[in-house]
Formats: sequence, structure tokens, C-alpha cells
Amino acid sequence: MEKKLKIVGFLCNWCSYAGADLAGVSRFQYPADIRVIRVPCSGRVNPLFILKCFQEGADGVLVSGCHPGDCHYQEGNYYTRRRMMMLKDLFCFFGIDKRRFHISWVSASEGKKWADVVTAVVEDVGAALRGSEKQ
Amino acid sequence: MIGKIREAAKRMLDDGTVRLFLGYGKNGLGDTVPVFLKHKEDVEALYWDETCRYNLTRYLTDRDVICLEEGPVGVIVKGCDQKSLKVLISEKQVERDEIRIVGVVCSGMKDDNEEILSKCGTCDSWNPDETFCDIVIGQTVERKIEEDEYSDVEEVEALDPAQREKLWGKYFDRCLRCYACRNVCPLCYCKECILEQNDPEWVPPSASKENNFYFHIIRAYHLTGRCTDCGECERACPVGIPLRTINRKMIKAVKDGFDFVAGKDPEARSPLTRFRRDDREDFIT
Amino acid sequence: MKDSLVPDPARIEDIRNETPDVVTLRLVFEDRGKMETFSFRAGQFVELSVPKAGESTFCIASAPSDRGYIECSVKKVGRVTEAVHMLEPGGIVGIRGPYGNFFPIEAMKGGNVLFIGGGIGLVPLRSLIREVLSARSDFKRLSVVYGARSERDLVYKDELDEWRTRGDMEVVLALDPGGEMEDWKGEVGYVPSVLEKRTIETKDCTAVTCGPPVMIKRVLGVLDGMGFCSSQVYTTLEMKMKCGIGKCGRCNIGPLYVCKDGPVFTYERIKEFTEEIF
Amino acid sequence: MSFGEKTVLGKDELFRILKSISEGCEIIGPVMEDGKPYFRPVEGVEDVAWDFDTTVNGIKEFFFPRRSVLYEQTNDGIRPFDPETDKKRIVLFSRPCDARALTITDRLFMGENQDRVYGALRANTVVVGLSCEKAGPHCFCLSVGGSPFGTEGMDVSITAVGDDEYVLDMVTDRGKAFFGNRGRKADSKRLQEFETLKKRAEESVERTMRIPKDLPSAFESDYWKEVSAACLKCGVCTYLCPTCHCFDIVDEGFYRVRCWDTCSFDTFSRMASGEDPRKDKYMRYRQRVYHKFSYYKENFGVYGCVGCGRCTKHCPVKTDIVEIVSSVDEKGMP
Repeated sequence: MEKKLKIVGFLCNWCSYAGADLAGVSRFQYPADIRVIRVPCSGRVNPLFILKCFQEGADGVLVSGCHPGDCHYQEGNYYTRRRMMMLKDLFCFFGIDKRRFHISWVSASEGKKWADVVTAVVEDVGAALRGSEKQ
Repeated sequence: MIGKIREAAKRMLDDGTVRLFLGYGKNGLGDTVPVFLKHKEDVEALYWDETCRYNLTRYLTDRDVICLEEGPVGVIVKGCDQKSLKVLISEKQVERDEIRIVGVVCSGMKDDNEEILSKCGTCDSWNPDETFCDIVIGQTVERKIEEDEYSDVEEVEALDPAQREKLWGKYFDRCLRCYACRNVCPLCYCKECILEQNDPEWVPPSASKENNFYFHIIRAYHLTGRCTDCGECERACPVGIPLRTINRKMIKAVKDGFDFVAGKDPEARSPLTRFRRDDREDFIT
Repeated sequence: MKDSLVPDPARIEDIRNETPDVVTLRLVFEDRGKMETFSFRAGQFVELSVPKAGESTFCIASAPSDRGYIECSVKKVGRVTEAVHMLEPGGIVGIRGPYGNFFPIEAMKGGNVLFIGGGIGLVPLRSLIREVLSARSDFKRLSVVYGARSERDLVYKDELDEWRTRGDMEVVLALDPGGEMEDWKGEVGYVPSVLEKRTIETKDCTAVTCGPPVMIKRVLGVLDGMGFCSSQVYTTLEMKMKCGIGKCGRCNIGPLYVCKDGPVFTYERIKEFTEEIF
Repeated sequence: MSFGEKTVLGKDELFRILKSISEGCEIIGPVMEDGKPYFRPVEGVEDVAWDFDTTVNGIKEFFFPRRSVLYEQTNDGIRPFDPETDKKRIVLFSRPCDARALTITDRLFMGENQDRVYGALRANTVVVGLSCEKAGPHCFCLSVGGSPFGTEGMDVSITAVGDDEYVLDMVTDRGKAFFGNRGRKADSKRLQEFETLKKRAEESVERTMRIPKDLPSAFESDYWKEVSAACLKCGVCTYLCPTCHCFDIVDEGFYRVRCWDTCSFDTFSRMASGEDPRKDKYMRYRQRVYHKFSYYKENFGVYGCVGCGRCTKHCPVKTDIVEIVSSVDEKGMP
């Protein structure tokens, strides 16, 4: 069996966390390589948190919030979107494989989507790591 | 030109328009240094030539030198420095009323080897903005502005991730963490930088390649949407890290992503404190 | 070669809450031999460290005559001290030391001693007081003037009571104005003002003070006014220290390194550097 | 060959000797990186520059590393990190100022409570120096007791004497043991030439620092506020200084790490309580000057400065310590 990855997921309380919950209740299967940190809003995710994750040895990071327009606080995730866009760009520029850092929108009703997102993220992170090992 | 600068400074100090004047002078070695004048008799110390590279707006937020509440301060700005000043005003670090701006037309600054600075080649603001400055000194320079191609940034972008990591690794391995880049930056004015916090400690203070990597990510990110490419960081770096390339990467990203260029409008808000409902989504998983 | 920057592990035997933000740790070296050979003098300090948090400087609060353990009192102010407060009895910390100089207890013998402390500044004085009391007959009059912000901020409350009731020493407790409750029986006022109001025989008297920098500064002024000669006045200074052995370069006052040449200084010695200390 | 006697070698021969004696050693030498000279670990002697201006960094960081792990905290207790004492290292072509700086930091690190890391790195390293033919525009070594032809801190000193020939001077027993008897005895013509070059090199030092006799008297002067006004409080001057040695001890995870620190930084002397005895910029700048030119002299008998001029050359705002110290008597006395 493949080595378990360490992926940190920052999930907003109102949508993605509930979505993940729903995925569990609905028994959708998805890899268990993700460790979830619940945040009030994806806008709470300070880019420093993401840096800290990588610094402390995380293989990947996922930030997940409500769909644009659905933020519990009206507009928190719009800011997140801008911040993460820039951060991802910067990571890329410095040579951190872009497949190691993901942003997704998962609503409370999208249990299936959550499972799909995690599956895709785990695959991507794994691929990135295999790629760098080859180097 | 220098005569006019001295005259302007003298007048302002004399009639009490300002209580302090920030300009350029010379030290005993003949090197250009920032000078802080308090008396009109001192204006002879002012100089102007193509080595006045420093961005003096950096000192406007230096509490060890200036307390803006105590009365207005005069400052010499070049076109490039003026952009930083606009950001400082937009971020409410400096009140426009607290300063008197002496814009000086610049036709490019030179480094210690007498070569024109790379930032001056693509500079679009040799002539300070007359509507923004209190006085503009010097004849307006007519020149064809070269389109900024961001070729330095694109060169790095063309590499694959592993090559990029190696490239920056080479530079960051050299980094001493002297923080000259941060301290010389007019926009790094935080009273307590997060790099100095130890609880939580975001990056350990020791200069290892890995720690430096995170330090530079943080530095670049904090300047995203704010940096005006005055190039002071790169100039100050004793070990030659191409910091402008990093900053310019983010300038380009902000321009592409949000159609925003910092330092144009003193009223503008940084793009990361705003949003559009139809912002790009192509990076979302 | 033993690295002087590598600490020895010590186990926390007991933790006492002194105030809401001060605890006293009783520490015993894991290596029994080390415990037996560990000797120090009142006024010296140790570098105490908690893994993952770092290392910080603490005065030894117990007296050299207290054998088999050492005590440190720790006020919660930063990263290391917060980590210390999270520890429980049985936990392990690292200790380097003892470092620095000490109170010249021999020179104080045969005379009066006046101890002036403020807040957590009583810690190094406690070590000295305990040492003095263990040979009480060698000294004449002993007085303690100690103040804190409020009653709950007084450290070593039980010991203060014990000193007050033993009959052979004078203990004056003071609280900052506004910090006293209705039933407070001691003085109200800042330590320097409380001190100023007292008549003190300066002849053959050594004054020892420790507290927040602003208090020390004013106390030194008051003592000066009372007629104390600056060589009769001792203070122990707090500076940021890292190495404890005079190398890391941050704790100097002029050419004197607090960690090596101090922390105990006579007022005479530091007079010219007061701008840098306070 | 008697000890202290100078010998002469051709460049090719010297190169061969350096190559053979550095076999199996880690070699540190001057190399060009992006157009600037630095001291770096190199693969072989052939990578080393023979003609170079003052390097950006000195050789300090190879004895007092920017970051050194002191020990690791494990479940089984404390595991000290051993500096690789058995590994031999050779520093090639240290300039006289950088080598002399080692003798200054030795006084601090090798004295009482000897520093384990520094001590080990000093012990396993041979320093081969290269005299300066000509001083740089920022050099002022003569003012602080050094010389472009100085040999303090070196084990072997090499001097170019023209015709692609080099004069070798075995400064220490260790250098001699390492090099063995090499070259032919320098004849009087060569020795005379050596002296002429030395004189010429010394004359090329243009800058002079006048160190005030009574620096402590100027302590409370407003002069320090004036001269430090433009200072950025960065660490360029101190980190590039070959004698600055201040450090911090921090925990990085379960590693205890000793890393560089500088009196310029806001956090250097700030306590957890927020108290800071040197809270203003001028106090920190003054601390740097006093540490070098007053306290170090008082405590260790030498100035904490070798006159390499790096602090002035690399200062982002060209703060010139030579001018500042030299003018204390005139402008700084209360």
C-alpha cells in the first residue's frame, strides 16, 4: 500500500465542513490522507497558516469554503479567492509544485463533491511528490 | 537643479512650512547619503546627482527619526519614490497634509559602477506628478517609455518547478537574514514585523536555506498589490538576491489577475482588500 | 568536551501557584550526582529551558542552604514562561548554570540589611533572605520593604507571614494605590514612596533592591537621599540574556556584562550607565 | 629551513602544492558568484580565485556559522550535535583582515567557557592567507592594528611578488606541518622586493580612523542621534563584519539552534516583558560603536574591528563608521 500523505485541510464551518460531514454520513468513500482544521470562514485562513503547514512537513494543503456568493459572512470567500490566487502563483514561482496546494468550493449539500475533491487532491499531491522524488 | 532644491528647502524651513527636510547629501567619502535637515542654514548640505538612489519616503514612517504628528516634514521624491508615497498615503500611514513633497525630475540613477539602474530603463515616471507634488523641480524629460516586458519574470516562469526551486535555493542559501530588504522598503512599515514574533513563530530566525525560503515568500506576499518596484530591496541586498524579480512577478500577477498597478492613485485600495464577484476561478480545484 | 550551552535535564518535583501569573517550580536534576555538586550563591541565576519553546533566564529563588533542590519562580510573560506554566509536576526542563555573581553576604555580616523588592523582584531577594535567616545571629537588624500591584500579586505570601511573625525582622508590605482591598492592613503606595517615609539608620546598613526597572531607579534615588553611600547599595539587574556566559553580546551595560559581571551590582558601579539601564 | 624564514615558489608549483595538501580536506576559498567575490566551500583548488577584491562575506561564517545546531532534544534526553572535528578543512587565500579577525573572536570564544562549535572548527581548519597588494577604497586596517601584509591568524601567509612568483611564510607550526618544506629560500633581492611591495601596499590604504581616547565621555552626547538617523536597523554591517559575534539561541522544533543576531535588531535586547534598555535606534547604533571601540578593547585588549570596510561598503545608506568614529572628538563630546 502506498504511504499515507499528510494533507492539511482548512474547511469553513458553514459549507465545506458540513459537506465533509455529509460525505461521512452518506458513506462516500475517500482517502483518509487529509487532516481537517475547521475555521469559521475560508477568509480566516491566513496565508501564513499554509506556509506553516508546509514548513512543518505537510505534503499538501487544501483550503475549502463556500461557493462564491454563498459565504455565511456574505463576502469572506471572495477575499480568500484573491489571496489564494496570488499565493498559489507565488508558490509556483518559487518552485513549490502547484499540485500541492488546492482551493475548492464545497457546499454543505455536496457530500459527493467533497469526496471527489479529496480524492483528486490526494492524487495530485501524490503525483507531485512522486515527481519530485524522481528528480 | 541643486540650487532650486536648496532654495525650496531653505524657504520651507525658514517660513516654518516644514520642521524637517529629508534630502540627499554626501558623506566624507563622497558617497550619497540621506540627510535630515532642521535649519535653513544647513541646506548647503543638500546635493543632487545621479547617485541619489535612496527612496526617502521610507523614513516618513521611521518613528526613530520622524514623528509626523509634531509638524510637517518636507521630502524629496523622484518619480519612482512618489509611487511609494502614494501607497503610504492610501494605506493611511502618512497624511498628505503632514508632508510637503518636492518632486525632482530624474533621468535615471546610476549604481556604484556608474551604470544606469535596471529599474530606470523601464521607468514610466521620470517626471514627478505635478498634481501630486507641492513643487516639481527640473525640466520635464521627454522620453519614449520602453514597454516593460517582464522578461526577468518570464525567464523564471519558463523553468519547471524543480529548476525554479533550485534557482531560488541557490539565492536563498546566500541570504543572511540581515533584513536589509525589509528595512529599506518604504512599505514595510509595520511596527512589529511578524518575522519578529516568536509566539507564534512563523519563521525561525536562523538563516538556513529552508527558513529563508519561507521568509522570502512572506516578504513577497506582504508586498503583493502594494509593491511599486522602487527596487530598494534589491539594491540593499548585500548578497545579490534578485528580489525585484520576485516583486515583479507579483506585480505582474496583480496586473493580470486584478488589472491593478500600485502607486498610481493615493486613494486606491490594495487589490487584496477588495474583490470582484467575477474574479478568476481557473485555479480552483 | 562539555558544551556550556547544553543544559542538564531536571525534573519538576513540585509546582506552587504564587499569584495568578507566577508559579514556583521545585527542580531536581535527573542526575543525582549533578544535584549534589550543584552549588550556588544567593543572587545567581540559571538558564531554564523548555523543549520547543526555548531558553530563558531565571534567578534562583531558593537559598544555597536549601539542599537537594533548587527553586525558580516564573512569571508568565512570553513564549518560554508560558510553556513553563503549561508544565506539570514530573515534567522535565533543562537547566544551565549557575551563572553570574552573587550578593556579598559575608560583607553584610555584623550589620543591618534592608531588602527592598517590587513584584516578581522579590525572587532573588528571597534567596538572600533565606540565606541570611539561616544564620540570623550574624546579622543585626533586618527589614524588608516589599510592594506589589495588589494583594494577589504578592509572591511568597506564606513566607512573608512567617517572616513578619518571627519577631526578629521587620516586614513592610505595600500595595500600589488602587490595588488595595478594604481589609488591607499594610501600606498603600509605590515602594519608593513607602520607603521614603521610613527612618532608616544608614550606618552599617546594606540595602539590596530588586524590582521593575522604574522602581529600582526611584529606589536608588531615595536611598541616595537617605544618605546611603552608593557602595552600600546593591541591586540585581534584569537584562535580556541568552548565553549566560558573556558571549552572546546583548546584556551589557557599558563594558559590564550582566550575566558575567552581574547581575548583582553596587549602585556605585553602574551609576554612569543609568541611561542604558532604566 | 628555519622557522619564520620566507621561501619563494612559482605559481604552478604553488598550485600543485596547494592541490596536494588540500587532498581530502574541505576547501574554502574565494569564488565569484554573480559578479561578486564570496568565500565558499569549493570542489577543488582550481575553482579558487587568485585575484579578487574584498569578498562580500568574510571567513567568519566557517567558524561561527550562521546557524549551528547545539543539540537535539529526544525522548531519551539531550543529544548534543558534534561538529565534525575529524574532518580537516583548509581556508585558502584569506585576506589579512579576515584572518586577524579570528584572533579577535578567539579571545571571546576560546577563553573562559570555550565555545564547543567554534573551538572544534578552529581546531580542524588551516588558514592560508594571501596578502593584499593594494588596499580597497574602504579599507582602513592600519588604523586598527592590521596591515595588508599582516599574518596574524594565518597558519601560512602567501604574497605575490611578481613574475608569477609567491613568497611563502610559515606563520605557525601547524602551517609548517601542513605545508612541509617547500620552495627555495628567498634571496635578498626577493626579500627586498617583498618589503617594497609591503610598503607600497600599506601606502595604498587611504582611509584612517581616529579612534577617540575617551569614547565613554561621549556616551550621552546627541551626536549618536544625529549620526544614526539614516540607519535602517538592518544587519548588513554586523553580519558582514568579520568580528561581530553576537548570537541568539532559539528552539527550532526539538533542535536547539545558535544563530547570528545583531544589536541593530529591534528584538535584540527586548525582554519578554516588553522592556528594552536599548529601545531607540541611536542606542543600538551607539552600542555597536562602543562594543567595537570601547568595551571589546576594555574586556579583551583589542578593538573589535579589523578595518575591512565592509560595513561602510555594503551599508544600504552608506553610513560610514570611519567618519563617525573619527569625528567623535570633534563633534561628539558633550
